[in-house]
Amino acid sequence: MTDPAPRSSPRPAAEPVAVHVLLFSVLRENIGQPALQVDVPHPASVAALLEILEARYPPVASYRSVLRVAVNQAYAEEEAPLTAGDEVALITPVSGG
Amino acid sequence: MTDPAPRSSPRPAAEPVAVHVLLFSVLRENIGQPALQVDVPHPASVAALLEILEARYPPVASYRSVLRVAVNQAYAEEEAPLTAGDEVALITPVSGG
Amino acid sequence: MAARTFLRRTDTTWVQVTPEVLDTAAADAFLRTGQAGGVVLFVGITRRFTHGRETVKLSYDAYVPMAGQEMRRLASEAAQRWPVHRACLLHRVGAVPVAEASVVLGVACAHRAAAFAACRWLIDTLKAQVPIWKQETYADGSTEWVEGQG
Amino acid sequence: MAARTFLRRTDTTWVQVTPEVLDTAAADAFLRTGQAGGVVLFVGITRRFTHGRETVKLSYDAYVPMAGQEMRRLASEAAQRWPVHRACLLHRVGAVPVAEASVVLGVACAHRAAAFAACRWLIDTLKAQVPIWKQETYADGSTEWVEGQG
Repeated sequence: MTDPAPRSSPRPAAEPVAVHVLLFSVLRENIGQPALQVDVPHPASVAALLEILEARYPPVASYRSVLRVAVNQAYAEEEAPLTAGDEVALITPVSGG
Repeated sequence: MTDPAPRSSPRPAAEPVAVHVLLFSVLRENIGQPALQVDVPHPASVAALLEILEARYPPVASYRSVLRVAVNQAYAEEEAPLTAGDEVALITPVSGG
Repeated sequence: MAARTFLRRTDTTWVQVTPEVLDTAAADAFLRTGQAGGVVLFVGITRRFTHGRETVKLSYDAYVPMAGQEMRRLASEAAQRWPVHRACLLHRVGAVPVAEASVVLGVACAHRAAAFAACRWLIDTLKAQVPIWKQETYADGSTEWVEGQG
Repeated sequence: MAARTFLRRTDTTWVQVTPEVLDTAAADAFLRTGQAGGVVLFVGITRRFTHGRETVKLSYDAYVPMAGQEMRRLASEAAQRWPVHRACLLHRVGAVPVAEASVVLGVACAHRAAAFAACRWLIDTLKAQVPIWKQETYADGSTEWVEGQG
């Protein structure tokens, strides 16, 4: 028996997922930008994005335990998958009202 | 020993206490008047006034158990004394708001 | 003719019984102060339907001077129970058409929990204590004096 | 440039995020209906003193489109929990001077207990869920982003 050649060759790596990350209030101030473009390797999830941001931006790391994430304007779980072009917002504890 | 004559003669009866009684809502409608002048025999109290009104006006009798009384614009107990010229209001269960 | 209006207005408390339309915006403006973080307003409105019967008119009778005094007393008692910065208690008397306000009660406190509690207490206590009576006129022409729970 | 306003207004629900002054009288007028007997309004106001520190300015940052969507969601959830006839949720963003309103929430129900409960729930939930952030500017010139309890 021989394995079919095409299956044994390395599969072409999936494209990283490019997402648009919005920052508000203290994070925008501490990072110094209102938004970031981030490429998340496949399979992209909220948790994977947060890992990247945490490593790259100390303010994200310091708020990590209280941070919520919205994907396309709705709160999302950390397991939620990301798709190219998603609008992701980092939500530190809110204080409206 | 003789009793002094003036003390044994009948004492002049105290004047009855004339009060002004205000009626509202269902009592005013059922009695057909907004106010009554009532003479209450001495010693006059809220309870004594209510007894007179109850005998004279059936609508007062029918509301007697839920009636509150105000004397000079403040709620008063049944034992409260009345003085000539007092403004007394009969307060059926209120329904403002 | 008995008094049809009562008005006492200080820097912190505004109590009024009046046959005129009640002005919620004026109440809100009165309650605003830099000391207060939360204002709660209750506006009581003439409802068209109650238990399925259609009301075309509400009319309020009041023992006006005593109603005013009782409303002042409620304002002081609320200020003893909660840290109230400002309060307003406005009640309309006479005819009140459907969808118009019969009562406007407002409280300004530093924090919202106290403002909600004080405003709720004011309307509950007003409905039990203040000598004002509501008469419904129904669509079939009948009238009824509403009796509260005391 | 991100959107600075959000507005959805139906016959029964008015949700708005805006840098303009909030109009309590318009909110009250919107909430009036012959079906409702009780309107409860909460007005959140910029307080001059918090824990003894003097605030000269409050400024609100918001993720405006999501804040609007969340406020709409709160309105629907309130209407599922209580018999709400009308609701309005208005939030100001940007600078809000002392004694001006940052938020106006109003609920109209047939009975007052539901109106109080729904209005209280709306402000509590808004403060926990809606992506809006408050920045205090104190009299000494320092600024601070306030962090809610989540």
